[in-house]
Amino acid sequence: MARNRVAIVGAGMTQFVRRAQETAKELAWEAASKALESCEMTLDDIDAVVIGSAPEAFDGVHMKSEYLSDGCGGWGKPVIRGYVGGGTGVFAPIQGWYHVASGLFDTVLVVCEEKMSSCQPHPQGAFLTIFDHTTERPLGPNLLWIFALEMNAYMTRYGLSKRDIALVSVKNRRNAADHPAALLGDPNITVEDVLNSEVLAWPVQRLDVSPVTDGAVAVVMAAEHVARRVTNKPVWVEGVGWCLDTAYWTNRDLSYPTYVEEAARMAYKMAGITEPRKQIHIAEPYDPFDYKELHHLEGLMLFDKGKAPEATALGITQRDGDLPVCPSGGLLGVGNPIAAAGLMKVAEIFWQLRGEAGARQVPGQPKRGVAQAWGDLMQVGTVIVLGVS
Amino acid sequence: MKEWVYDTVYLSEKDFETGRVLYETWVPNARYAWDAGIAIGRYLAELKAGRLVGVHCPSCGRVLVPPRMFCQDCFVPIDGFVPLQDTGTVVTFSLCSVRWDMVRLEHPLIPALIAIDGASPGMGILHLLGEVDPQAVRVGMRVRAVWKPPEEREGAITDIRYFKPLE
Amino acid sequence: MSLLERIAHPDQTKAWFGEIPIQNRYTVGIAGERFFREIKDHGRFWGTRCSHCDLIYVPPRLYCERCFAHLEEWVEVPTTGRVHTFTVVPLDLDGNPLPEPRIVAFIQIDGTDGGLVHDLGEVAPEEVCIGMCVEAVFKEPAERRGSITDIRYFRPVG
Amino acid sequence: MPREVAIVGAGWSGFRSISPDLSYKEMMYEAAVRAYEDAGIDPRRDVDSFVTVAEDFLEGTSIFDEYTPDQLGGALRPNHTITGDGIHGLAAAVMQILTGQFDVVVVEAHSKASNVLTLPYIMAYAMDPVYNRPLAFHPYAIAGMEMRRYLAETGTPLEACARVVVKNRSNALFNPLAAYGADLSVEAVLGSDMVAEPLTRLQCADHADGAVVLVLADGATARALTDRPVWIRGIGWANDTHTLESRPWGEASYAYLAAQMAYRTAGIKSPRAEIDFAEIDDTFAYKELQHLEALGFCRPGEAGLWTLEGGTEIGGEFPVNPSGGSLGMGHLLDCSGLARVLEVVFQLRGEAGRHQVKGAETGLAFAWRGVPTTGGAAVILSN
Repeated sequence: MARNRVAIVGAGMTQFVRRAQETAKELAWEAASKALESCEMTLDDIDAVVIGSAPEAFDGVHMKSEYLSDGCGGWGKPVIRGYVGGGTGVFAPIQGWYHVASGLFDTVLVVCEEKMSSCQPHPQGAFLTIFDHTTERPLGPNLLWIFALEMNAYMTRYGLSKRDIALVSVKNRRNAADHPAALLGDPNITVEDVLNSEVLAWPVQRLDVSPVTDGAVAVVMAAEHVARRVTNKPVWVEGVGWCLDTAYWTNRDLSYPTYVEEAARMAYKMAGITEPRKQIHIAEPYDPFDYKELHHLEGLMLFDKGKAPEATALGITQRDGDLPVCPSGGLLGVGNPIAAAGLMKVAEIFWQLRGEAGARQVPGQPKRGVAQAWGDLMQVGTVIVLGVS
Repeated sequence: MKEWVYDTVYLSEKDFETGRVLYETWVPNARYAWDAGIAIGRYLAELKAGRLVGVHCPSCGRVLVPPRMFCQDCFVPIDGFVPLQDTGTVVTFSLCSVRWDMVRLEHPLIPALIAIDGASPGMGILHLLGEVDPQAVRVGMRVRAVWKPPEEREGAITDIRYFKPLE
Repeated sequence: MSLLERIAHPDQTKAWFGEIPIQNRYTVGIAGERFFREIKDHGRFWGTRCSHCDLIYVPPRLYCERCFAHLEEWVEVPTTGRVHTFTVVPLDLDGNPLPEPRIVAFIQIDGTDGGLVHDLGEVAPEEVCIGMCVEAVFKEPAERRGSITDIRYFRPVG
Repeated sequence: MPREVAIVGAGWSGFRSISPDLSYKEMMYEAAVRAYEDAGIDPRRDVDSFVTVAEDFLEGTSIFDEYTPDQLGGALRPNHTITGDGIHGLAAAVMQILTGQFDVVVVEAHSKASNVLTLPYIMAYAMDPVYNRPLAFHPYAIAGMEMRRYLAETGTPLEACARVVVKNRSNALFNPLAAYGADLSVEAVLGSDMVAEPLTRLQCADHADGAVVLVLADGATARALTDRPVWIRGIGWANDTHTLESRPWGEASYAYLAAQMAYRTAGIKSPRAEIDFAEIDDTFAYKELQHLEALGFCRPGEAGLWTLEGGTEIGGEFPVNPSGGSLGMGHLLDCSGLARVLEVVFQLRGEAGRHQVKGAETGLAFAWRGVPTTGGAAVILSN
């Protein structure tokens, strides 16, 4: 174990919307101020700031962390922004963890912001330049390609149908109907709706995909002595893990996220988890596309390879199932402002473990949960294990 | 937790069109000349000559493509370039019906991951498939590069127009 | 062991050309919307006040960056100020000479803790000094679109 | 510092105004191989975590962190990218080691500035898109305004800024890694083309390509690996506001705050007495002076006179930028801070050759994020 125990003591967020009027800084402030308010702290109580945000091209500002810093509470404070692509939202609280666990800081404000609507004519434009500039970009690839290629590889390996996978989209969008910040909650969506939605890049259809979103999320992290003072319900960081696989994604087996497994092993080891299926009560794996939730559940070793779809069909991953998965509604339902979406998952585990998730509260008083994000060229896994025991 | 959600102001596209909301626009003018360097420089030169080339790792013995000057698994420098075939096997593919900005395409593009013959198993590159009925594309399909004529090649991955079925 | 093979002649080097082909559209924000509307419609400046820190922000802010308070107290401020610092820039972003050098200044708005970065006009570079009193010159109302460029420049007072 | 941390290996590639013979990956690989050789480690076996430093718009690639692991030996391992200066990356590595969960962490930063064809436009893209950018002035105007205010507030003469350039480019003549060594005069510096009055062209650092890789280890591991560890005594970083309209124009408050944190973590009370030399940001000549004062090595207004008296030359009382700094070595974008740290490591090991500072035991490196930011980071190292 690390020398210093670290807890999350507060969380706040903006509504997730398609186009926000707020500037990126204002969005960051809205989430950050809510997070501080939630634990009755002020900016004076904060020692350092961690910013999470994915590509610069969304917000359309070079050196985005410098730009965002005053909206994130960074005036006169140590500020650092880290990124691991789409994995950033779960990585930011991992950075918050190492800030506090290092002993250098007692309190850290972690803010993730993404304003995708600033990128025109379509935010996907920001993703055109994630590919190798010389060997891939001239082919005109877009983000849907890599998801489609990976989804097809996964389906082919395990003989899965689109229907098996569409269940995830249905579950998460229904769950999101209970989330007060959600962009796309829909209590009545059906598998047929997903299967009949527009084909974008087969096998990917429109309702397999999470929406373009603006939003921000913030959490307050604190060392044990501070955490116990500010709340009687600290949620402890029990384990963290992250892993980045080779950039040569065309040289990898795309049907299984080995990097997520490696990240999970690192986090579980730190958390002392030997039997994740028994010791983890709730999961928020990254679900920008519906198949990704399944992929990641397997990478997190919560189900055998190729078996997550079956578990989904059996209802195990429903909010009242044996292992509630994405009770928040996930990226598919709440929305996907990249880095903020990952931190939303961490905030969801925080609220669930404190019993504060309202209509989304899973039964049985969960004691431990895992949030995970993923990103880059199908390459990075970031994992955080939180617990209240 | 509802009280910890900020009531953000959301807009519609119409708010911009009708001037209900003020905004600024900007094009960044971000232009680059990336140095191809040793490995990719050679890759591009070979493409211009109508050939695919990989590299050999002296430690694990694998042949890697696209070329790089090191093996990322062994962390040793590669010890030479290896000519590859311009044939391969479809590892996975998609039928893409939309452009990046979600405008529908008249003819779907077929991006595919193609494992190149002569490289080690699983060593693929990203490219497009052509001269094929989209519905007939299968994982495992054998394909061959269709090259641009020599005078049109410029030392680019697009010197291969696409890959088409071998049969 | 480092690289075993290197480029030996200049004709073997190659650069691949490309760009980040995006465009951006930025809302002016919650505080900015009111600030720029006032400029567009009335040729006036407004700021927001943080009573906790005793600061008046110009441009107005939705929040105080020092204490993070939500700023809801709007105050009208003058369109005059003093040159806090300035520079004379002879080049454009491509490094080409401008037809006329620009005088760019930070103008501290009177009675506030903020100000605006903008051009100075109707003055020769050698006449500008720190502390000089200046006033905003707005574009004609019909030309304004709710932007910082609705201010043509600041010019010396009197 | 709550746990001992040392630099046990340093490697570099560069530094030149262009580098067409190497891709960025090959440049990083070259630097990494040197660093691992220096530390005597195998990255595939011995490194617990990798930290890189990059900004998308300087690379021409969105979420550039994708392309970092392979050439560092970090594939399928913990890697993350910091969008900051190299010293911010160093801070991320130090914190990881301080947690007790990591023993060896690698930090990398690089510059392919020559590959960015439209650098002023990229800098302009860092300005506020609503309040500043529509005016479309050259971002160096911000430096010109800062410089004028700094000179006015402190009474620093223009000649002092020029002397910084003369000193640093002359120091660079003794540094085989430096791209911009030159024998200049104060008159030549002040007489060069005006960029943003009072800033002239020769007072702005030109850019260079290169990469730096450092290997960090906890105390026990460091002692096992090397008999000449360079200890990280303290580290600090800070931002003022990004907003041009609410920042101080004449002083480098971020440098003051970053230094205060570094001194606090290092237990340093009197920086001038306890530190022997410094490698500090000199992206623009006036910045070296402004930073010297903010870092507490002298009082506001004294840095210029000190420089004119020769106090900051290699043989002076307190050598500043013996490497040549960014003015002499070339500005390395996000790698600038690690280039400063690299020089401190060489100095503390006694390996700096003709620009060696005699008796150097403790040095400070400081980086600034450049216009239009107010972000900076400082680190204090001892042998």
